[in-house]
This record gives sequence, structure tokens and C-alpha cells, in this order.
Amino acid sequence: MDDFYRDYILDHYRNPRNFGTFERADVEAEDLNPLCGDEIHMQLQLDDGVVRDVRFSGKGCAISQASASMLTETVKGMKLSDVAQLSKQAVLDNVGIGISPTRMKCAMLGLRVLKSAAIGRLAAWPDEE
Amino acid sequence: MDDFYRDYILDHYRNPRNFGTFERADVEAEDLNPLCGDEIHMQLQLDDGVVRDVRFSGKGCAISQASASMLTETVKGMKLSDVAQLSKQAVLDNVGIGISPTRMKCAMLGLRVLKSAAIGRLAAWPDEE
Amino acid sequence: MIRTGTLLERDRDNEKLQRIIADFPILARPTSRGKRLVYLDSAATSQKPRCVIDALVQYYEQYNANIHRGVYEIAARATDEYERARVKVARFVGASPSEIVWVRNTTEAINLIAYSWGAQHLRRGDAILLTELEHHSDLVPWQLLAERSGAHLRFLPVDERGVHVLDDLDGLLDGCKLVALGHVSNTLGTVAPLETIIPRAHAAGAIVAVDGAQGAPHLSLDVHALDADFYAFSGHKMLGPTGIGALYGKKALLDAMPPFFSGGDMIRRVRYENTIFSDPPRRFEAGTGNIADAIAFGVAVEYLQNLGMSWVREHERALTAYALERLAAFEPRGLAIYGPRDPDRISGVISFNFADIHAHDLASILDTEGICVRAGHHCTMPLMAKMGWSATARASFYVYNTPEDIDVLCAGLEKAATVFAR
Amino acid sequence: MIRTGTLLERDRDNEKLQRIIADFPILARPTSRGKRLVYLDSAATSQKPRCVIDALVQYYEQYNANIHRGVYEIAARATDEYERARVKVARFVGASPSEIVWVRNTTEAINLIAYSWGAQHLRRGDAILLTELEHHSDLVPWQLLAERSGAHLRFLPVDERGVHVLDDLDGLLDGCKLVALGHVSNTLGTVAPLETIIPRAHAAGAIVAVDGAQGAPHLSLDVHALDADFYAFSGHKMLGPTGIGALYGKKALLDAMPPFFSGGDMIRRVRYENTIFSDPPRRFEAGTGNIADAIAFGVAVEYLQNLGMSWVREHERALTAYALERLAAFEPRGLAIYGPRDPDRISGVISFNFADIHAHDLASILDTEGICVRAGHHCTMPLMAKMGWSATARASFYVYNTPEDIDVLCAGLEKAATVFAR
Ligand SMILES: Cc1ncc(COP(=O)(O)O)c(C=O)c1O
Ligand SMILES: Cc1ncc(COP(=O)(O)O)c(C=O)c1O
Repeated sequence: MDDFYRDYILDHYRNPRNFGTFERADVEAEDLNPLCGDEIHMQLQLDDGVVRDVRFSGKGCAISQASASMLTETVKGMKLSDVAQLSKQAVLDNVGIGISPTRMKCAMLGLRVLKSAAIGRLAAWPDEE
Repeated sequence: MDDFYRDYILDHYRNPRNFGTFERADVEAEDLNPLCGDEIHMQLQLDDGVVRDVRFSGKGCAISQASASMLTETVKGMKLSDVAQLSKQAVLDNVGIGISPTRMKCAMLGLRVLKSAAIGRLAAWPDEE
Repeated sequence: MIRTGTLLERDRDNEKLQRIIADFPILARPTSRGKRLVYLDSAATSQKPRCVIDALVQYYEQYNANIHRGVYEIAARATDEYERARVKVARFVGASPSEIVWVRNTTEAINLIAYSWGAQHLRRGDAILLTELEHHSDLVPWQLLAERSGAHLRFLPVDERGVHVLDDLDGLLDGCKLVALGHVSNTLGTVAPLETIIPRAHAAGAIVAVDGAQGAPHLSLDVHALDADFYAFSGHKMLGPTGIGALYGKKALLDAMPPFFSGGDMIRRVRYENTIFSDPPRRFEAGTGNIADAIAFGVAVEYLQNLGMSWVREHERALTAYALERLAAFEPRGLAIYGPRDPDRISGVISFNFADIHAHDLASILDTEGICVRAGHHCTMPLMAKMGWSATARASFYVYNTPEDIDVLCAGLEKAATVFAR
Repeated sequence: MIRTGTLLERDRDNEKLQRIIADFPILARPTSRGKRLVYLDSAATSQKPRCVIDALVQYYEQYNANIHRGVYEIAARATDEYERARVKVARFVGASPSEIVWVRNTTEAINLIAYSWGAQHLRRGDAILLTELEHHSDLVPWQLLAERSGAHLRFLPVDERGVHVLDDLDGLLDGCKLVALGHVSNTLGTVAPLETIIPRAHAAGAIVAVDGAQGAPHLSLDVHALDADFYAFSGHKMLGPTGIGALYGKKALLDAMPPFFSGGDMIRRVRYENTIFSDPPRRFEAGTGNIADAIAFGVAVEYLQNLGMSWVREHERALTAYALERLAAFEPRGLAIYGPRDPDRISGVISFNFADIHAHDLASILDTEGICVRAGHHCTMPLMAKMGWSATARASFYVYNTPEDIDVLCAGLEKAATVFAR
């Protein structure tokens, strides 16, 4: 787990990409990790069903914030219907190394919120699907 | 415990003394053993604070019924205030042999009811005093 | 006689049965009088196989930690095993894990339904249908709910053998919101005709809560196929430890129910003023759960699953048949056998009385021979009153019982007869 | 420094402490990375000594049976040990056995008060006084009770160090029926000034329910002398097994309270129509209790009593003093220590954050060194929000912790600093 905290993770944690809030978003959602209180809010702006831009805000551990930050880069330009289909693996591909089971919820929080925004209601936990 | 079922116990069980009910009693009480449902009802007729006559009714195991039957013989002629003071030992003296702890409540039911009648409210379990 | 003979031969040298018995440490311990322990009280609580006891020891010696919120290694393992146990128990009854709420026992499960679902759904004038066979745990919570809500109780009658009388079922269901009934009577062994009652209750607009305390341990179960709305059961009656049980509830029902217990671990967000709750099953699990016992309960159902629930049922059926036959021989001497006499309609429970020997006295005398039977009202006082019995003796069977146990019981009856003949 | 030096000398070769550690099997097991287990999460749940685990095994291997109604030998022994455990736990907190109700945990105990006493006594307009420190288990049940009864909640404030501010206590007590507060904060370790609050609450006509989850394990307790009306605690936080806890209630209060859970074993007489209930404590104990764990809980408090609760308190005080001193050395590098800094005012709990390392990340890195600390909101979300902390790391101490454990924690902090320095 100590190997997890690689430079690029810490970089995303300290300099989160697409961080902030839009005045107006086409779809949005937020949730918190009931286990630890980490919070993520995601907003999407769409063009014809495609993600034109994205912002996230929140607070929490390096894992939740870095995963969310990386995800925002992943989804730019994706079709909203594809965002709704994103799987656990998309996050794991981003973060690049094994996450202990106890931290999986942290890693999946951003994805859950993103998928919730895409489907318009609270999505299942990607690690429990 | 099998030694417990001596002739005189079985005799009291099958031919309970002072069994039945008075039309009118000076004091009376009833209770049931919550563990098994055994029931005893005791009625006393008094003369100047002394037990002139006694009746009991109820149903239950040989231990509860024989103990109650023997007790009725014990208390005839006793002062009511002395009945209120009767201890566990009075019953054990009657039944004459060790009773296993699980059956103690059966043996004490009659005494509890008798003491309840004497004090005018539910008495404590003699084995728990 | 031939069927019994076959049974005896098959079982007496049944390796499987001997292996099972060897799994239960307590059965190898003689009583204080040096007798073999003949445990015929599994309806009260079952004995536990070594693997269940070991699961407890392993938890406490290797990975004891509080769950769900711990980041460190042993907390992760504890969480994982706790949730795996839920999966095992869910699979055992044919449910999905999110439909299984951990509780202490059947009694708590039934109270949970009464307080949460009951408070939400029952109104003055509504009816709750029970049966005359119910255990106090499936009766008193409904009495109190009736008192709180203004609803009233009705009772499906049973005949003098303790068999459900369905003649007026539809009439009784009229205006009913809830049917609560035991799967198997702990006093008489009667198996309830759930396949008949559940669809008719649903047709009448009632939901059905099954007290499965005596069902889950003994019968193959598929709560989805059965279409029960709730199904409550206790670990301690099915080889698991004391202090753990489960409530199955249909997902849609649980989802719509308000919390009952509240506190740590069942919340999403708490403010001083108000709280947002978790989804089921956690919504109903407040505070630190019985982690060790839940894990061991998972091991217990795995053990049962390995035996095969159809084997369990057949083993108990055969024992019951043998017991009924042997006990029948005492009938001319005053033995009264209660409940259905048909081993296909009862589940490993036989209630009886012997001549003028009160059930308690009988149990005490049997105890001196190492035989454990229960005596009393079996937490069914109203049934006893209806039947006119002040107490009965009850022998109940489980996976580790043998025909020899029944032989010993019969020898014990002979002894009691001798003692009381004095 | 001199005090600490003395502590180190005294404890490092303290035979008693070494003997205690040897009593806990889990502490002898290295983690999967081969590290010594440094367990600093006893506020979540404590580890268990061998004697407690053995009590469970003994019960299941020697005398497992249902209690109260069994006539036979093992049922008699089980009943006896179960009730003896109640006597032990009662004595441990200074109560009499009839004032001790078995429950699953502190959370259930508090819910029991809310449902039984609360429903009977609280009316629209009544106030319930809590504190800002409360654990969700001592907050959410009162929120729900307020919703059901129309009563409202008030909060005794704490200062920025988490110390109770009593300035307006009498004002807050005005119109109050109930004060519910934790004896010790699980997040900050603050010990509540119960000796001040309880008499003033009583003077104002309120009863006081103490959440003793973190009190009973760590402090010498005499509930009669304290004059608490209710005192709730969990076995698993005080060397006992999971799944068992106790509610102390003053006899007069319990006697007057209606049942909460109902079912088998808490009744005197049941009819189809109605029921007469037992006296406390059994009135509140429906269904088969957690027999094995109650017995083992009795063994746990005996173990604590043998250590001596004043030794326990002094040991924890000394560890806390040492930890505060060692952690203070990290303050220039961004370590923030929360809660009172005075070891005499806290009970073995220290919450902190380290620079920009989120508590969860810190806990994960410490885990790789075998160190178990908790990270998050510690079931006190409103307190975290008030203080402006999104999460904290928490180290908590118990009888088996040593100054070396704190040294290892500090080495872990160094490692975390290195990892995050990248
Ligand atoms: C202060 C406090 N109150 C209540 C609880 C709840 O205890 P349990 O989870 O054992 O019910 C805890 C433990 O988490 C606690 O620390
Ligand atoms: C039919 C039935 N229902 C309910 C119960 C209550 O179970 P528990 O005591 O485990 O809550 C029992 C067991 O005593 C039972 O036999």
C-alpha cells in the first residue's frame, strides 16, 4: 500500500485536475463514502450527449481525490452513455497499482458519483456490482 | 434426583393434604412458576392472627405439589407473622433430601405463595432472598 | 417394522453419522454421573461442531477488529469474513446478501418487523393473522404492536393434533395486512402449509412473516421460491453460536422500511439535527455487530450445506418414525403422544406425557440417565391452555442423534415408571 | 521528562505488563508483512485475553444448553454461569444484578432506553440535553425519539479542545426530562464532568443516561455513587467478546418501564389475548440470550478486576502522557493534536492529523508497519463538522499497550512523512 503513493498519485492529490465548480452544469451528482466521510461532487457539461467539460470538488484522502481527478481526464470527450457504463477497471487502470480492499471504496467514490450523474440517480458501488 | 421421589413425596403428590378451596379465606395468594407453568393457590383462615385452617390448589410436578402439601401441614397453628418469616429451610426440612438447583423454584413455589398471602403482596423467591 | 429395521441397519453402521457425532466435542463428554450425553433438546438450542467453535477462536486469536471502518489488515479481514458470512447465510436460505439483516435471534428479528414495518403499515382496524401454534416470540410482539397501532389479532385454528385448519382461511384473511406464523411448531413439530397459505395471503393483500426458528435448521429452504416476505431464524438452533440470527426481508420491503435501532454504522450522514440512513441491510444494523458469531454462523450453515439439507430432513424423518414407533409401545401404560403422528408432517419434535408423572419429574429422572429433554410449556402457553395440557415433555432431534438415543430414552421411561411405581 | 523517564523504566521491565501481553494470543502473531502487531485501536474494539476465549470454548464443548427452563445438568450449569456473569458485571460497575440487562452492545442499550423509557416519559415540548461530543449511537436514537415524541434536542457545547462548557448548564437543563451524554469521548478522549452534571440534572428534574462505551473499560466505576440513572456499555471494548453488552438502570426506573423487545423468556403468563411480563431484568431480555458471550464477558470483567481498575487508569494515563510528549515533537512538521492536552483529563485516546497527509492515507501507511490506528469521523460526524476536520487519525490505548508501541507509531509517522515527501 505504501507503493501506492507514487509521484503521479500525489501529484493528482495535490494538484487535482478539473477541480472546482461550474455555475451551471447539465448533469451533476455528489456522494460521500459512508465509511470515512470523503466527499466528491461531479458536474458535467454536455454537447449532444458527449462530455464537453467536467469539474469535481470534494475532500478526502489521496486515493479518493487522485482517482476522481484522473477520472475527469478520462471522461472528457466520452459519450454520456459510455460514462454510465464505466467499470471499476477504468479506475484501476488509472491508478495503476493494487489497492487494498479496505481502500477500494475510496478509489471508487469518484466513479460512483460520475455514474450517478450520468444515469440521473445514485449508482451502485462499482466494486459491488 | 431419582432418590428424591421417595414414597412420602409421591404420597403427598398423589394425595395432597388440605387440597381444595375455601368459599371464604382471610388471606390468600396465588402464583405460577414462570419457568414451567406450575401453579399454586393458597388460602388461609385465621383466628386472632393464627392460622386456623389452610387449603391449597394448583397443578404441577411432584416437587411443587408435594412441597405445597407438606407446607400446609407445617403452618397450621402458626402465627401469620411467623408464616411470613418462613425460610427456604422449612421446605428443605420437609422434603428431606437435596433438590437440584433447576428444581428449586418448583420446591419453593408453595412457600412463595404462602408468604405472599401472609404479607399481602408478592413475596420474593425464598431461594433468592 | 421393516422400514424401521432398515433404518436401524443403515444408521447403526452409518459412517457419516459417526463422523458427524465425532465433530461435536460435547457429545464425547460423559455427564457427572458417568452417562453418555443423550441430547434430545435441539429445538431449544443445538450443539456446535468443532469447526464452528474453531471459527470463533480463530477470529479472536488472529484477526479480531472492528469492521467496516478499519483500514488496517486485521480490520480488512474481519470485514471480509463478516460479509462473506452474510453471503453464506443468504445462499443457505435462497436470498441475496442485501436481504439478510444480522440480528441476535429470531425474537429480535420479529420485533424488528413489528417496530419498523408494523409501525409504518398497521392502522386501527387492520387485522394480523397468527396461528394457535405460535411461540411466545411470534405472539407477544404482535400483541404489543396491536396495542400500539389499534390493529387486532386473529388466530388460525389448529385441530386437536396441532394441524392447521384451513377451512376458513379466506375469511380470516379478509382485512388482514399481515400473516405471521411459524414454519414448524417447536411444541408439536407440525410443519405449516406455507405453500398454501402464502399465495392466499398475498391474494388477500397481506404480507407473510415466517418465524423460521424451527424451519431453517431442519428443512431445505428457498425463501424466494416460497415467496415469504420475511423469514426469521436463529443461529444457535442450527449449529451456530448463541447471540446471532438473521432476518430475511424482500429487498423492496426492506428498502421502504424506516430504521429501527439507530446509531453507529447504519448512517450515511449525521448532523446534530438529523440523519440520512444507509441502505439495507446496514440500515437495520446499528452499533458494533456480533462479528465473531456472525462469522461462525456462516461456518455453521456451510457445515449443514455439506451434510445436505435433504439428508438432514431424511435423517430426522427416519428418527422421528423410529421414535414414534418405539413410544407407541408405551401407550398402553399411559404414554400420551401429542401432535401429528405422521413423520412426514412433523419435523423432528415429539411432545408427550407419561401416565401421572409430571413432565418436570420425568425430565429430572431422565437427566439422571444423561438424557436431555425439555419439559414445560415450551413458550407456547396459550396452545397448552387450549389443549388442556399443563406441561409436556419434548424430545427433539438433530443431525447428531441416532436410533440408540431413542433406545436410551425408552430405557429412561422404564426407569421413570419404576420410580413412580413405588 | 523525568516523569516520562520514570515511566519508561518502570514499564519497560514491568513484569506485570509482559504477563498481560502474553495473555493476548493475537499480539503474538506477526502481520502478513512480518511486523509485530501494534494495536492502537482499542476504542473501536479491544483484543481478548486467552481466558475469555477459553470461556467460550468451554461453554460450547462442555455445557452448551438453553437456559432458565432446562431441567437437565448442562442446562443447570449454563443457567448458573449466565447468572453468575450478570453478578460479576453488576459488581464491576457497582450495581446489583437485578439492575443489569443484557444487550448486544451500547447502541442497543441506548435504543432500549429511548424506546421504553422515552416513549413512556417524553412529550411534545420536552427537551433532551446531549453534548456536542456524542457518538452517533448516543445521538441518532434521540433524534428519532424526538421525532416520535415531539421533544427537541439541545446540545451542551464543547470548546475547541473538546472540553465541556458548563457556563449555561442550568439554562440548558431547564425543561429537560433527559440528559444523555458519553462518559468519555471516543474521538477526543475527554472525560465528562459527570460529578457536576448528574446532580444538577437531577436538581432540574431530569434523569441522566450515560453512554459508558468508553467509560466502563477504562475508569473505576460505581454507578450507585455516581448516581447515574442509566449506564450503557459494550463487552467488546473491555476484553469481552462481540455481541454482548449491558444496560445498568436504577431498579425503580426499570421496574416502572414497559417491555421493549418481547417474546420468549420475559413473560409470566401468556394468553392469546394478552401477556403478563416478568420483573426486570428479564422483562427486557426476550428470546434466547447470547449465553456464551455473556459468560465470557463475566470472565473479561474478572480479568480487569484482577488487574485493578486504578492500575488500568494509571497505566493509560502514563501512556497518554508519553504519547503526547513524543507526538509534540512532530508539531513543528505539521502534526496537529486535537482534544485536551492534559493526560489527567483524557482517557487513552489521541486524535491527530499530520501535515497534508489525509488520515486515511496515514492509516494505510501505518498499516504497512503493523500499526493499527483508526481514521475517519469516528462516528462523530457533527463534531467533526463543528471542528472543521474532515477526518482524523486516532490512536487509543489499553492494558496491553506499551511505550514501545508509541515509539513504533512515531517511527511510522516518519515513514509517512518520507512517502509523502516524494
Ligand atoms: C462513545 C461511544 N458510544 C457508543 C459506542 C457504540 O458502541 P457499540 O458499537 O458497541 O454499540 C461507541 C463505540 O463505537 C463509543 O465509542
Ligand atoms: C418456533 C420458535 N419461534 C421462535 C423462537 C425464538 O427463538 P430465539 O429464542 O432464538 O429468539 C423459538 C425458539 O425458542 C422457536 O422454537
